[in-house]
Amino acid sequence: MQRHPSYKVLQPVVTKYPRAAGCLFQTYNDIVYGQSRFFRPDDYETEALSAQGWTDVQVLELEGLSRAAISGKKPKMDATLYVVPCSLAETLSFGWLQDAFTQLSDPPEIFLAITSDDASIVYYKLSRGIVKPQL
Amino acid sequence: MTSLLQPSGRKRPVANKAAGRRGDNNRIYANPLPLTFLYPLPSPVRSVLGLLGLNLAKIDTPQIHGLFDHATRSVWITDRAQSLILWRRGFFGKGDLSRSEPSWLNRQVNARRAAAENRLTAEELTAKRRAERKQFKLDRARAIAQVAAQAEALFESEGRVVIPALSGPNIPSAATWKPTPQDSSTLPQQIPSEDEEPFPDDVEHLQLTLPEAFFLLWNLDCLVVEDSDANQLLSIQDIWIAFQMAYLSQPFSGPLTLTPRLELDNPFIVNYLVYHHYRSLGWVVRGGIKFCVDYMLYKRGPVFNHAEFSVVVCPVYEDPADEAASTTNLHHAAPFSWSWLSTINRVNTQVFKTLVLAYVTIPAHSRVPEQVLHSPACLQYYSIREVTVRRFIPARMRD
Amino acid sequence: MTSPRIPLRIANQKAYVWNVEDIANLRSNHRICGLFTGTLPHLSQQNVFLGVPMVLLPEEVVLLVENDAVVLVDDPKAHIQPSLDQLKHWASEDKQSALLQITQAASASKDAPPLSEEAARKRKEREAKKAAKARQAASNDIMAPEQEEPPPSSQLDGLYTVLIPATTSSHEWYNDSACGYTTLAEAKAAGIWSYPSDLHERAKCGVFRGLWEQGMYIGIGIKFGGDYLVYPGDPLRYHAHFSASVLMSPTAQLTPMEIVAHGRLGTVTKKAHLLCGWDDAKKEVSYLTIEWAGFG
Amino acid sequence: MDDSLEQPDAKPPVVNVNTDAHEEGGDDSDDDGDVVLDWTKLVTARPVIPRRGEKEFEPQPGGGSGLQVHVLDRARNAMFDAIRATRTISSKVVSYTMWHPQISRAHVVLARGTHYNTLGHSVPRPIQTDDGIQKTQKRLELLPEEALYLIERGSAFCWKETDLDVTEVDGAEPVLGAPMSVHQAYTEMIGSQDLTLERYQVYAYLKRLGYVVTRTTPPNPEYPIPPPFDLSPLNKKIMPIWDRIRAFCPSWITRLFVGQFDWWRPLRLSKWSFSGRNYSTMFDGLRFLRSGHSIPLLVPKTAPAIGLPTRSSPYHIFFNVHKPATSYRKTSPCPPDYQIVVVNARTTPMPSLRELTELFDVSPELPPPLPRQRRPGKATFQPGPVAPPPSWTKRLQDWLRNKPPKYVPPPRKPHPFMVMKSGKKTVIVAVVDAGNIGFFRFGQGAFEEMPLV
Repeated sequence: MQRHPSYKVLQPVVTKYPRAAGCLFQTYNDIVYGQSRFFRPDDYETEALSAQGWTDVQVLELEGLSRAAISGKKPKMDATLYVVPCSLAETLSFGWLQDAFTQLSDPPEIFLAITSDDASIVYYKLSRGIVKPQL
Repeated sequence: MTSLLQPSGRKRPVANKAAGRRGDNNRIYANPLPLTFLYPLPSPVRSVLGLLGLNLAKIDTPQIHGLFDHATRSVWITDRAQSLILWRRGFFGKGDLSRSEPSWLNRQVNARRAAAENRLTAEELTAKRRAERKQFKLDRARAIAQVAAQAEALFESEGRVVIPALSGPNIPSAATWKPTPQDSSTLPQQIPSEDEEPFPDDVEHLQLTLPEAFFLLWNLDCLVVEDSDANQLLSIQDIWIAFQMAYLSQPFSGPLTLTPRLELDNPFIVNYLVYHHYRSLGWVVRGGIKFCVDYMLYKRGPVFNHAEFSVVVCPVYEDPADEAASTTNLHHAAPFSWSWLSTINRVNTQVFKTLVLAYVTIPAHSRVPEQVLHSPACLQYYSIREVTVRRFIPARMRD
Repeated sequence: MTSPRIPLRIANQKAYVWNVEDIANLRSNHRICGLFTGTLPHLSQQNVFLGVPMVLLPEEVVLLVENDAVVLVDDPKAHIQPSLDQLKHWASEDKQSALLQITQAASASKDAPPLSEEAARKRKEREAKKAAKARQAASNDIMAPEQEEPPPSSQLDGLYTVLIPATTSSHEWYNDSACGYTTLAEAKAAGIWSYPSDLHERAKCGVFRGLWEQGMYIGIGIKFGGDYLVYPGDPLRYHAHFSASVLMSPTAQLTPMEIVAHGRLGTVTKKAHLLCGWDDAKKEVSYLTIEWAGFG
Repeated sequence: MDDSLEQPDAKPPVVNVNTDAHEEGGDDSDDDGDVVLDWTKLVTARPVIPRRGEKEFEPQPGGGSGLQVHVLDRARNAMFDAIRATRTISSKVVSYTMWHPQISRAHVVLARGTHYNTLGHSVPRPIQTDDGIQKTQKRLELLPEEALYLIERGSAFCWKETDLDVTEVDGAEPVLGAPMSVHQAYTEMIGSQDLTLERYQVYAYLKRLGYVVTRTTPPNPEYPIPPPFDLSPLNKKIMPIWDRIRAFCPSWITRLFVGQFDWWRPLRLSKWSFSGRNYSTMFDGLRFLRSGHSIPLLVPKTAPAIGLPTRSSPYHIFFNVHKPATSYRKTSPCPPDYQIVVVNARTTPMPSLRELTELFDVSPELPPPLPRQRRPGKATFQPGPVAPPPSWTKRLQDWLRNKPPKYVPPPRKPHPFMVMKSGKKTVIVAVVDAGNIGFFRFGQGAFEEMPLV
């Protein structure tokens, strides 16, 4: 991990929260390299050039959850998305999820990135309150 | 439904083309394990020797170099050729930026070429299809609302009761809906040509889970592992301990010489037993997070068939007192609620997979001391058995 | 205006409703659907449509009691033995009704065109065969055939309809005036109703109420990966929008795999999943809606 | 390339019905609670059960538009009308039973109809004849679930035993006690003789489908039960000669030849071994972990620690179930087609491994499932008139004309995946959540007996 280009960006939080290092690293790479192409973390002014590129990617510390979240924007969308990484092996709680909202100053929704040791990652959207599905 | 929303220009592969691909796959993925056999003698001599019960094949063992990454609890293969060996011979590992085989770099190259030619890449096609699907849903919702409003008006004016349906001739279905012609703005923007943008380095690696890595290095001896912190190769004894330590409930951050207390219910051991069990029976075993289970079992591998079984690892403590005293974070140790069993069973039957509960017994502490954990010989105290789960539908079982 | 309380018949810690008007009242005025569990008498070969009794979920009972909408009746106690006079009264009414049916049928058949000889013979044969078959069936495999006991032959000659009453509340010998309870504490003290008895059950009641107060209809969700199915209107006309699961406290464990499973099943069944977190100290529910992100 | 079904919005392919592999995939539509129940279709004598897809998404704000409210009222009224239907039965076919609460049995006073082919059993009971002499007489008695089921479906009228002198009461039929309503039968019969509401709900569910349902454990000595299962393994494998020799030799001798198992190098790929140079033997060499249900589940030697609850398991087989078509003989029943455990989903989690093992231990091993019947049009067997065997001369003629003998297809073997899915033994659990019934079957897996390589 230390030899990976993302390490430079993540080092402060990864060393502060070693237990969450794996899921954060995996999620960050997925957003920066997997979800978008031609986009390098050290090159923020480069606009997203493809259909899925995220812009304004930032790492936000969530002290209460002993980890960091990642925020960014999907192309052609003004809303900032918040991604909270966790590992499949962890055990969470309802309060934990609510804390994630609180610590991110209550966005209407957050995306929980769940990582597994085989480098798989899935994203589920959590919204506060009762939000009915679309027809 | 998705296939109907595909752009019409993209035709489904012709049958013999598919057969050709199968043939290629049979060749590319011919070996179920990274080891191969070299036959020094011509085949007629071999068959004569074979009759005598002799087989002089030489085993060719690849030497693959892996890096143990503590944070992600995995072993990374960064060399492309070595990654390919592991992927093609038994489907070991996964590209960390890909859905299966490491293909990130290829996708980058394709994307550029596509951009230069103003074509869409596979990912962009997916994105486009998703966007179309969204549009379809909006159109359908609008049509349903319209039909409902008409029915409402009829009821108010004439007292006629027409139940507005969620489908019908006036409501687009996946089969009838057509996307409106795309304007160019939704196409990807022009991408700078290659000389403006430096060609990306390959940042992807093949990631092996610790059970996968241990299976390869312990049984097949085809993998050496370097510790990414210490920058040195690990002995198999060190690896056995280090892989357990990666899952200890209390993180241990001392030097390897100070071995911490090991635990009989270590998740690495429990998962390894299940992984090894199904691998030894010839199944290709891969992670199952997308199907909310621990493992998927493929008959030959993901390029050949869909997975047949979904496996949930269920640890069982021989002694309930050990379970009560345990600090290990093992999921699924207690019997599930019916609602949970029903959920995962339903998710899996929906995609035609049969749910398997793989029970791993954890030896009682009173019977087996922790010292045995210092060698894989401890595995003989554990056992594995499976229980299959299916719904029973009495209305269909009458005759 | 307070409407009269609907009686819920409690037996073996389960709440039943037998009266169709009560069922209609609960559904239309209280958004309580219960679950039909009885065999429909003339459609007794299928499980899709069922009828009375309606069994209520314990959460529904608790909500209704707390809303002062129902009274919990100790049903075994309310069933008392009839007096001889009551029995005689009932029997004579029963007999009158049978006699009336027979005379009506007789006059009707007089008006009807007489059966041809052939048809009458065939009918007789058919009936004889049927009777023989039934006799055989009844005595089949029984060492001592029932015939040895003098069969209580019908005192009335002729065909009439026997009514098997659905509910007892119309009988004179049903008296629930002294065994009805209007609070959970009273019912618990009487030993007929103990739900909710622990934190988990309290959480379920709290969440049920929370969802109900949002104007929803609530059904059982075990087959959709949760505790409840949550409907925006009467389930007769509307699909459920959510499956919902109850977390009994803010610290109750929740594995990431559960979020994957709920999210995935929701996508497949076109519902969102609601995580309903109960805070027993504050007696409050909070909700989180899970859906697949659409990427990844 | 990967499993294309892994995205949550993936649409599973249309299943080819001819494959053996998928027998229940996806289709849960029959009883899942969110299906449309259109009671308005019930008014006809033969109701058409409508399929899903006729509901609306949501009501308009304020509880629904005029049309929505109208349609809802119509649907509700149809439902209320349907459940208002009374239980009436002709005096010529009604049965009469008498409920004796002290013994939790209903005595069949007058049996009519074919129900008693499969319901009730004969018990000797003391009776007092008119001359005041005590003697025993056999009579037909029903268990609470049987009695309740007959009352509920409108086939039997039930009296409740009373201490009143009812001989003088004059009714349409001889009055034997207090008349019971369905309501009273639910209240009194459930809770007696181990009958819970959940068990009754499962009983009635299966009965409505035509199954014969009896108790597994006889509630009284006269209750007829099927002969015990043969619990021996089905195919005792003939051990290969090598294994027999090995089994005969003490382990130290084999070790001398085969060598001690080296746990640091489990797969011995040494230069000098002459056999084992192919994948098949290599995989074989990897199968050294202990697996399968034949390995005993160890119980800790020490007593369970204080404070740990020792709960008695709710997992006991309760019902024996025979398929409707079985020629069932009540006095000497044949072994059941299925055995069912009934649990309350709200209070009981799924069975633990120990509970499953105990259930498997009392269940018979099942033969591998039959291969699926091919769809009509391909190989349907027509039970038409059977041709007489060809005559000797005919056969000679055929031979002279060089006709090939008639091709007899080999019996179809079940797909190995089918065998793995069903397992060797099966336990069926009916799970009841407040009346919502789901059935799960747990198969005793034996993957270790069917390696792919």
